[in-house]
Amino acid sequence: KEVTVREAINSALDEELARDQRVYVMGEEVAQYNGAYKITKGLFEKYGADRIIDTPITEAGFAGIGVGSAMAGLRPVVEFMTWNFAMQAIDHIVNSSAKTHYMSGGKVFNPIVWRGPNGPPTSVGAQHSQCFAAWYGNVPGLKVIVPWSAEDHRGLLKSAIRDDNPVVCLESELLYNYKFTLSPESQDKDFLIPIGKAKVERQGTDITIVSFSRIVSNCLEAAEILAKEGISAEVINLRSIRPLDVETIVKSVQKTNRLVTAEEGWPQHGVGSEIAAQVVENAFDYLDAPIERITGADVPMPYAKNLEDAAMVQVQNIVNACRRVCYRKK
Amino acid sequence: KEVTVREAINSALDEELARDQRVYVMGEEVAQYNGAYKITKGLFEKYGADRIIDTPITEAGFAGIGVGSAMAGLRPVVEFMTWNFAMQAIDHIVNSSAKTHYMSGGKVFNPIVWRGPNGPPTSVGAQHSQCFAAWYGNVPGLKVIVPWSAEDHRGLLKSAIRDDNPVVCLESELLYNYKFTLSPESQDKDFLIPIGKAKVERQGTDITIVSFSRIVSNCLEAAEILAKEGISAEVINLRSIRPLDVETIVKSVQKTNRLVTAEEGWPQHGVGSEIAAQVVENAFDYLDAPIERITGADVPMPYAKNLEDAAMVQVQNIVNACRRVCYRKK
Amino acid sequence: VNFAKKFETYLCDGPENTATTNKDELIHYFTEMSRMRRIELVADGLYKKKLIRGFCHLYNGQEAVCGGLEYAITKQDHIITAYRDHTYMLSRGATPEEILAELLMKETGCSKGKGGSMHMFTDNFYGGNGIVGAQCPVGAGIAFTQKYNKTGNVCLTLYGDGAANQGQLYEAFNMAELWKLPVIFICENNGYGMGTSTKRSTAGKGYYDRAHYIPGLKVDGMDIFAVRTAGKYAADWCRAGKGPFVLEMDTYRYVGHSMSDPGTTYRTREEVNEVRSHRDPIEHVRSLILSNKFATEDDLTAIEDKVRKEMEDAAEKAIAAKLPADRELYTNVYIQEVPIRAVEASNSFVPSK
Amino acid sequence: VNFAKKFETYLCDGPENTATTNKDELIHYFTEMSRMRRIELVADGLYKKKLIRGFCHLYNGQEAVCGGLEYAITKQDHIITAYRDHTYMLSRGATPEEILAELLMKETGCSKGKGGSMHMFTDNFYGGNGIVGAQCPVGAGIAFTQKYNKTGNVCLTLYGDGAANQGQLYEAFNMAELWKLPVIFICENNGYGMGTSTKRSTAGKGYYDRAHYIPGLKVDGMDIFAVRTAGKYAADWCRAGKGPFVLEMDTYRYVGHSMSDPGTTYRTREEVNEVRSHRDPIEHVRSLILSNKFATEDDLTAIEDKVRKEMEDAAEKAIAAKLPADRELYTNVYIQEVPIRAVEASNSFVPSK
Ligand SMILES: Cc1ncc(C[n+]2csc(CCOP(=O)(O)OP(=O)(O)O)c2C)c(N)n1
Ligand SMILES: Cc1ncc(C[n+]2csc(CCOP(=O)(O)OP(=O)(O)O)c2C)c(N)n1
Ligand SMILES: [Mg+2]
Ligand SMILES: [Mg+2]
Repeated sequence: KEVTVREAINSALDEELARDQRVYVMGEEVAQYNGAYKITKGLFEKYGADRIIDTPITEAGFAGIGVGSAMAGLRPVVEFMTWNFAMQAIDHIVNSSAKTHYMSGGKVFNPIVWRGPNGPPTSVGAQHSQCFAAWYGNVPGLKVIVPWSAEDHRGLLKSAIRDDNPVVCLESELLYNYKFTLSPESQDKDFLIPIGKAKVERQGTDITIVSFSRIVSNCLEAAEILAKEGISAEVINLRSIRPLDVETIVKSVQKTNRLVTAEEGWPQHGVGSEIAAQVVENAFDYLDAPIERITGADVPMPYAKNLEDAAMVQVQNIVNACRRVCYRKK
Repeated sequence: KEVTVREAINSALDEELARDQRVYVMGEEVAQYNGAYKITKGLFEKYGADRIIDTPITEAGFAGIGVGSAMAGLRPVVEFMTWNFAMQAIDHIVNSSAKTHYMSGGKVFNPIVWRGPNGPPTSVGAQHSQCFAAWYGNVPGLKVIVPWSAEDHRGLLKSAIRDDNPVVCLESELLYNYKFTLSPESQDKDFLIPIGKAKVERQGTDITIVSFSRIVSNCLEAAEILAKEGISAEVINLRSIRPLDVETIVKSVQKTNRLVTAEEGWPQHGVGSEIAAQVVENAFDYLDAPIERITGADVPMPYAKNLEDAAMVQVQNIVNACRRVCYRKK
Repeated sequence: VNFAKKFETYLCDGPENTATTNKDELIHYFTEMSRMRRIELVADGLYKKKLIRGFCHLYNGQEAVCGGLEYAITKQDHIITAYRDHTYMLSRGATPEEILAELLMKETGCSKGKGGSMHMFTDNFYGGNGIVGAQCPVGAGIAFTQKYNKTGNVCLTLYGDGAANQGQLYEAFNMAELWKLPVIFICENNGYGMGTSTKRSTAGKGYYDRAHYIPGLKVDGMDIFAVRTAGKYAADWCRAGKGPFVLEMDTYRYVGHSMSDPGTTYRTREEVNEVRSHRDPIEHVRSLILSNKFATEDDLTAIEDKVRKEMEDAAEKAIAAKLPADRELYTNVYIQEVPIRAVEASNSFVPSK
Repeated sequence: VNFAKKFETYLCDGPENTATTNKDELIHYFTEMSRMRRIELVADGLYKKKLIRGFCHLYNGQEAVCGGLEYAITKQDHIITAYRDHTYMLSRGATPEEILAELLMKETGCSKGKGGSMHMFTDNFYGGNGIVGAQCPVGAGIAFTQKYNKTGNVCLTLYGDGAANQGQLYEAFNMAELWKLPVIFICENNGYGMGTSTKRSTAGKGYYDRAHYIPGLKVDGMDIFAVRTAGKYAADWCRAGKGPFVLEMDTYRYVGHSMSDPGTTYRTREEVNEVRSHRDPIEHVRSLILSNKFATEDDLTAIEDKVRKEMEDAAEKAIAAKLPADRELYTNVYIQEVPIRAVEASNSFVPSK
């Protein structure tokens, strides 16, 4: 079955709402407007105003309400229209939701899912294009999922909703229209993907490319181009940033001896930095070349198309990096 | 002259207030109470209520006011009682202050300094102990300084106040009482340290230890211990996280061929990760051993002393890491 | 002119419900509001041709607010608003060409093509802010500088009915009142925040009395004279050192929230047409001109033609302009030009010294 | 009992300015408030012995608020507050031992020694929150669950006069009213937020009328009966489905903000002594008991002695308890026990399976 990522998220929400009365959806325009990006289409009609809730534009407020409702027994799925706006609520995500289970010595739970589009769409400028994977991935107490395929979106989001910890779900607006084939098992209403395991999307022997979210597509394209040049690339889809599945990466690098990472976020203290550091810690002796990191350019996102293209990760950038890492044999 | 870090900051503020009428200080309890940590002692008395301004406990609001006042021509120094509370204002620091110069094609300036204590003090629990170096260091448009010594605090803060970009200044409450000797030139009222240059605090030949803020002290102590064991450690004080002075680090690693990083923050996507990644990019062939990162434990900060000690970076941890990195010769 | 809708007042007496004007002023206002309407129509057309991309929030219907406020203050006063900012650029004195060039991503744009629709800036105009509500304390900060420097100028801080619920607005209210900042908080109540009506977004009934301890006026935001009168009253209040003031502008947006919103799922076409035909701010001025025989229908059509031509010429020039040079990706990150990492580290920008 | 200070009402009629009580109740209230006062004195002593560290915010003087509210609701109702939380733990039913053990960093503490003074939790009590104002929407969220699950219970959400300026409180007001959440917003106005008096922190005069569209009462927070009466009135309001309610408790903190604040630089000793000698909440109940001859001075001293002994015994046990086991550093980060990186990666925690 072919579905868009949008449909995959929608069906995951629908199934979890049907399964557990405690699950509810809250956010700006999620109900009557069917979602700013139509992710929640039809849910308001089906589940009504008590469970699909339009909020005022008050991120700090409704994030706090989400946390409180979870502490008192519900399982909210809180949508941020985009993650950029969640900066107004980040104190609740970190201080109220991530830390409280620990601070209470395990007494207080807050099973809550924070979701919405993350990273750059196109042509919306600096304030609407930030990637937050590295920030949230920095915080103990949070789990952070970064689905790519339709299967990922279904399986990870459903796991997140059933998880007793707060989970941050970073989606990509540009992925919403992408189509993927769903296997029969991934259509099951109890299809779950464990949070914390990466997936090898493509097997290869010469170089490992690690990525997450939308950029996995670019990596797969790059791998095709590289294949024509005789370079066999293994592509790993992280699926979650926290826990980070270092084991899968290290295993791959032990085989390929070469590593390139690719992400939409800014370079400094990015996901690629962490992967590089961990691979050096755990597989230093296997590395035959320096690790290259492909990242968003280290600038606020510009509006003009030509500049924006140059600021964002393109397939060609990944190809170039892989070539460099492969040719630079010692 | 011996001064505490507290006195160093105070004198830097005092001199810059005296030098430039546009400079003002704003924050909670900075005026009549002389600062929650007495950093601004005496300034209210000297400069009055128009320039030393007590705010209500409304971080988002006064951060926004700070940005606006800077755009319109002033040079605010905004104190957060601690950086933990700045999470409520982080949208203004990132979206309003860091990005606007770029978004406006260079038209709008906001010369503003955001300062306050960062990272864990002792025994104040999870919500009051977070280190934000990695987050702010991630953001283009911001400069991020992390002073250690009294000289650093004077020279970097004064440079920050005179800088036309927004600057984040991450201090350490535990450092405030530390005493340092000020050289005659660093007592000068025009003493400036360029933002973006690291300082080699101790020369060494066998291993490079990179750190910033309070942990530099631990590294120097560790270096003393290592010296007794015949390991000569070079200790680099970053002074700023953004720009990050990779050149100085690489130069040192080219000499020592070994690297340990140490920081108070959480490990994932931390400053150490970035340094490791960059050293691998730029000095891969010089590395004789894996890089070790010493960081705060990957947990929300616990209250109990024994747990807290185990969660925080101790001198011994750095010594252990250096030993491992040095003995593991290939 | 007598105002059709009277001011509602809060903690103040409020101004007279009438204003005087003259032929020149009326013609001028007609022209300026027509320019605002027209530049948005041109933007709309360019968007549909896919020459403009991303978010693009048009102002159609709300012109009397932007216009009336400009005539209530001086060019030395300050304005800040949200992302619906094209017309404020015009009223503050920017050229149509630099506005359209910005939308068209050109180096001649007011933000060199780096900002886009939501991020435009010009003299004493601070944008152009994309985060709902964030401009409110920033506006108070601009006013802070006025007080600090004793300039006697005020800052108009605009926000929507949706933004009016943002907590930071209340934080700004509080400090503005405590510190007596010369800031006028102006809620452009156009009935909706995206697809959410005020009734669903906002408890309580008014926006002009929301600061509780700050005086306010509810103003017919479709009447440029009412807006101007209220703006002057508030500015006088601020200039007298009495602290902040709140204005609620009762207005309406004809178009969807942004280009992707048809604007018809959460309200009826009748509702839109009703406002268009009975409360249009430009038609109001037109009818004043005509009823007073200050000009003929033909005269006004001639003005509209001139405005259309102005905007079309501007669009043409903007279309012909160049995209920003590649190196612009790396400039203006910092005041200084510094080395900056590219997507591929090996391509990183090193400024030529 | 007639209340010395009458309620000030906002958008509601308010309750009678009188309450009835009886001997047992009075003795009970006296005992409970004495326990609150005493546990803080014990904490103070332990702090000075350096057995307690970090921030430690004491409640001395405000006992009538905590006490009165507990008697206005049932144990099935919910409470959330800021960091000044020791006495709320007591009134919600936690033992002195688990409170003091938490302060003393022991594994027997209510948060296993991981939370500390600011982060205590027990049944239907959600802490213990260190970020000023953050508990306000969280409290609204707890009330959200009550409405969602139709429990008929309410959530008391406490915050200080300093916190009352936080924007997120206004965001919570708005949603609570829109959605008719059964939440009572309670401002414990003790005159100061750290060293800043209400006059310097807050524009406008009251805290009970701050939501503008939500009814409120200003209450003598030094009179446990006034507090109880107001709390019941507000809870009834919420339970009737009429939505949120705001209470302002006029109270006073005798001690410094936290242990490092002498509490005497921003106010005079006379001011503190004045309140202590004329408005003390425990003395008020004591005098009611004595004047009604429900007990003798000696009886009350006996109670106080018992309370002192209770707290001293609890402290002794808590002191004797163990620090948390080392592995506790790594538990409760997630519900599941997972591997977690230590300061030295090589020492990382791997849970035994
Ligand atoms: C903090 C934040 N949340 C959400 C958004 C998305 N958003 C952009 S405009 C808008 C509606 C704002 O409505 P209103 O304030 O009434 O202004 P109007 O568009 O009517 O002029 C929303 C929800 C945003 N930009 N920022
Ligand atoms: C967001 C935030 N800003 C600042 C602080 C530091 N701080 C802790 S308590 C406090 C004063 C709060 O005063 P109030 O709300 O009146 O409560 P009270 O202490 O009087 O009970 C401040 C400024 C904080 N914890 N959180
Ligand atoms: Mg609106
Ligand atoms: Mg207080």
